[in-house]
Amino acid sequence: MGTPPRSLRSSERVDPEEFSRRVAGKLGDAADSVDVRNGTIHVSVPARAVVGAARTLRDDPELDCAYFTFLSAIDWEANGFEVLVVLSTLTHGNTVVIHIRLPAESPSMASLTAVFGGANWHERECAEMFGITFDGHPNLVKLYLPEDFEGYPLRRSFKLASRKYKAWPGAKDEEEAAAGGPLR
Amino acid sequence: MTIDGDGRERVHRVKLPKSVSFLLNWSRKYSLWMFQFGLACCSIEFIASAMPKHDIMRLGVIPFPASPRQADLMVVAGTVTDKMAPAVKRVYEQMPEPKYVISMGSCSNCGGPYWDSYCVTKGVDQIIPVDVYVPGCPPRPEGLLYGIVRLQSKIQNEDIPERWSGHAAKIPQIIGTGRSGGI
Amino acid sequence: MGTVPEDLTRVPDHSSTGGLHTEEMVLNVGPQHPATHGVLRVLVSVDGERIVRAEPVIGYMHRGHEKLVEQRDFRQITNLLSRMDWLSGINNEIPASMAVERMLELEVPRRAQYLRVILAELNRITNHLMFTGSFGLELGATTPVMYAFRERELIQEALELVTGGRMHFGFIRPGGLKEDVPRGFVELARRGVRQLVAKIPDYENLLMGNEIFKQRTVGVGRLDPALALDHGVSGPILRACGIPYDIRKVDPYLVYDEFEFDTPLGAQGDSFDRFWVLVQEMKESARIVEQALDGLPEGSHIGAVPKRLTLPKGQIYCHAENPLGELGYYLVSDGGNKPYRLKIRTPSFSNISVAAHMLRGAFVPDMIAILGSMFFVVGDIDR
Amino acid sequence: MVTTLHHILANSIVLLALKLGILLLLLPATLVVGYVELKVMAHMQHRLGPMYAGAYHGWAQTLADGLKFIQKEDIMAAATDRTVFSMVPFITMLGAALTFVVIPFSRHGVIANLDIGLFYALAVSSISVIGVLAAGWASANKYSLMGGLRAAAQLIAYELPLVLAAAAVAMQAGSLSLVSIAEAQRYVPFALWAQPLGFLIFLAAATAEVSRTPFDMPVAEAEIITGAFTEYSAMKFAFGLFAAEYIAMIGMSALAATLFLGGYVPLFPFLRFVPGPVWFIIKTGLIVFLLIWIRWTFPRLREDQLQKFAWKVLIPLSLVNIFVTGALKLAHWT
Repeated sequence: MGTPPRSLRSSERVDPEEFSRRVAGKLGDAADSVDVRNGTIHVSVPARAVVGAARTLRDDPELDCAYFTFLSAIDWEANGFEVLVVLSTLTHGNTVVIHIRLPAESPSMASLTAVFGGANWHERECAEMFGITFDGHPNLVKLYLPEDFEGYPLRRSFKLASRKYKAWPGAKDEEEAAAGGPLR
Repeated sequence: MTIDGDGRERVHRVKLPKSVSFLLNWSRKYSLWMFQFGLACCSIEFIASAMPKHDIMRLGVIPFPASPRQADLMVVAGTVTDKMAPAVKRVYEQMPEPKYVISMGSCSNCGGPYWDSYCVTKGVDQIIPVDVYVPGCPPRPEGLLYGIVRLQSKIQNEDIPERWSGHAAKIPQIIGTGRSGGI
Repeated sequence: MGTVPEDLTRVPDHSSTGGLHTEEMVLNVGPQHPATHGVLRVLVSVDGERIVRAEPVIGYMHRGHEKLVEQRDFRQITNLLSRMDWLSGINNEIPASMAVERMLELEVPRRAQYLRVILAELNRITNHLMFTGSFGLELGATTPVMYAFRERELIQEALELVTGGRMHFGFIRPGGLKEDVPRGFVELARRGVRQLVAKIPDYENLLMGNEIFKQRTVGVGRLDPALALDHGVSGPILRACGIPYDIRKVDPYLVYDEFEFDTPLGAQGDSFDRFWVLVQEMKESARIVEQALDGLPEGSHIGAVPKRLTLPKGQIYCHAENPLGELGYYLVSDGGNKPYRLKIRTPSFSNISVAAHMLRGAFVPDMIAILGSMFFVVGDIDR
Repeated sequence: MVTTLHHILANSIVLLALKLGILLLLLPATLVVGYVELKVMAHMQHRLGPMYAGAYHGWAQTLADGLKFIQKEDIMAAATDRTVFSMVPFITMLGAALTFVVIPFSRHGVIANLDIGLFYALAVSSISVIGVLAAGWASANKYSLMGGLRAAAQLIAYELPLVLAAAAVAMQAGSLSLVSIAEAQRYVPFALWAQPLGFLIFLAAATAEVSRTPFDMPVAEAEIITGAFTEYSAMKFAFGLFAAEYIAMIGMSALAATLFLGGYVPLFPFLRFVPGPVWFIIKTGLIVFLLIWIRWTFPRLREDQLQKFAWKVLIPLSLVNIFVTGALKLAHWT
């Protein structure tokens, strides 16, 4: 489960630009693109190289991304799913977001529970909400939803039943309001 | 005792003398053992109502019992999700008969801000009969106290044989505004 | 209602009981149980009074915030989000508005930032007071919760004067606040905070000085720092293990870098340390509120915000120090006025995922002390 | 022939009826103590407590509780062992009420002045252990089983220090009869000069016998939901746990008052004119208030710490207490 944390809090943060160069250097070919937006380092990694990238990010003393922040996904409908694995390093004060693109039908990915024990629940939630299977996960059963719940709620294709019968009463927008409709 | 259609013994409709029914109603009114059924945010206001500033115990509502067997008032405080609904129903059935339910907060009244959620039961009265609804999200502790006072005035005017002849009987309307204390 | 996972009923080896055939009893704690705050269910496999395996089962309060948020525009989502961790309404709303402001590069006036810090810290104090009281209640002492709520009501009065609500405020808007602070607020907040600081020694010797309380909590539920980091534990629980990770210091947002306050750190990371860190943090928050009230600048309460709030296409991760830990919003926008996707990273979800490891081998009454000292809110776990 | 009051009293039937009347006095006593507990707890917690039941400061709150419990439906789960389940309330009530047979309210106001009164009282008070264990077993519920086992372990562990502390008092007074123990404390109660340590041990053990905080593991709401009595409802619960607990509490306080504070014996010579029963009620009330006070301030002990406290601290201390009493007695100092 990783060695106990070393000197964890450096008084000044490593500048994100410099840290992203360090990440690009360490990951080498595994990372397709590394860039910095709003102070967080975004790394896009192909599905096959995720476990390796996560392990180097965590074990390498220069990077030391030992803090598993969260794992989730975005449903881009036609062009597939994008899984996000966000790790942050307390000693260098930076956050790294790993993006993984998966195909739209039967998306599947290697599970990170071998590297981060904390990924267990996050992957179970991602699986039941998006239908992404994580192979190698010890106990991939539903986390939140009751057993008899069918469908993947967070997919864009899943429509909310109540909305079918009654649109959101607050649907009034500024334009309709500007066009003379009553302000809600 | 007459056995009615669905095999349940029904108390024969006998006219209880006014003073006896008054005394029994009075005792049920002032000894509401409240079962802590806090689900969501309303449970914090529910605890706040038992605290020094609002002190629900003044009205005779004792928050002691931890098991449904000894409680007779169940306050459903918070969002009832579909996964939690069977648990709510089972706990309601564990409670001995003269039992009352207060639905606290708009989540348990009708689904509230989660009216369009895919996994929230829209209103706890779909699974258990509710006596008093307390609106608000969350209702202020004074709102819950007022709900309890209205329930007490309902209990005071209850007709016991009517009640014991099966819960499906018409639940009497609250007569008059809540009057607390005095008797 | 959920089958029992098969590994829970495995019969243990009999070395400890000298060949006597003993069966584990699977105990179902929750989903409705006085000790679990709200509807957390723990499947506990018990050998006598000692817990062999414990598996928290969550989802009884799952209301699907992430899906509902996709149907509401950026001003309406804060109303829903403040109902997730229902003990810290303001702290839930701040990162959501900050994410929108950072994406649009909106300039928030200094007075609004100061007021946001004051309201956030007051809300942190009410959150911590709730847990101070309920931790004592679970260990059997029913009086501390009454005193904790006496202070809590006073501070809630100050919040109510400003926002009109006691728990869910809906007061933070992208670009600043809903409206300015009424006149009496500064004195009321100062009085509430002063009374709190005066009364904290009461809790310290009523609970922490109490010999029985120490026996029940010292050395119980010790959390190993590496395991905590691995699961993403944050907040007072992580600081109780000695790791100084406080987002107000590590990645200062709003105007936190203008106040000096320190982060209390625990030593062993057991229940007693978690409770100690919680109580010390209330003092720190009180210090921040005092400094912020002194230096409150003049100015407008909201910046220039376009009437129709549409965000440019893009993704942003914005996190803040919630009373229970690191609350992060990963906002993905496709150019419309509704978030395309909003991932909500809540502290209690990661904090409770460690519970299974900590409960193994403890006694049943210890489970109450451990869960009580894990400071979680079920709405925060289940979103 | 003038039938003086003395004659009437000498008639055994009337005397017996009068004495049984004392036992019946216990039920209203539980209502009073229940009300006092609610009020003292509330005022200690900065609250008002029951106010509206019975209009003036909620005096009828526990009366309303009692009346309400009569109307409740009595649920027995299918798997419960019916006969044992229904028998339990009587056992616990029996165990609690019988201690009052030997407790003297005044010089002659004792139901049966047995010369082995103290021995009888301690023996009887341990009957309720069987009741709680039976409740745990009969209600076919995991939590009650755990509650029952915990109660049995705790009550047995605390029986010993109770008996040893009482033995020291018997040595001190030279007799087992409670009346002579009380008489031996004419004007100076044992607690003050001979048995201070014994008094503290007795109080701790008595709190554990009655399973009140900080020893209320068997009835710990937070963990195992009213312990062995989870499945009980209506009159069984009110009679078996609620009333029995209060009667046991009053019984133990009365015993402690008689053994260590001198029961009906006036504390100061110049207050001799105050009748015995008044003194008795004052002293028992004092100890009951102390038990209530302790209950609402302390958290509860985990039961292995509880057992350690009994075996490693209370029992050795009570043995030391006996040794010291014996030594002082030999040296004719006391």
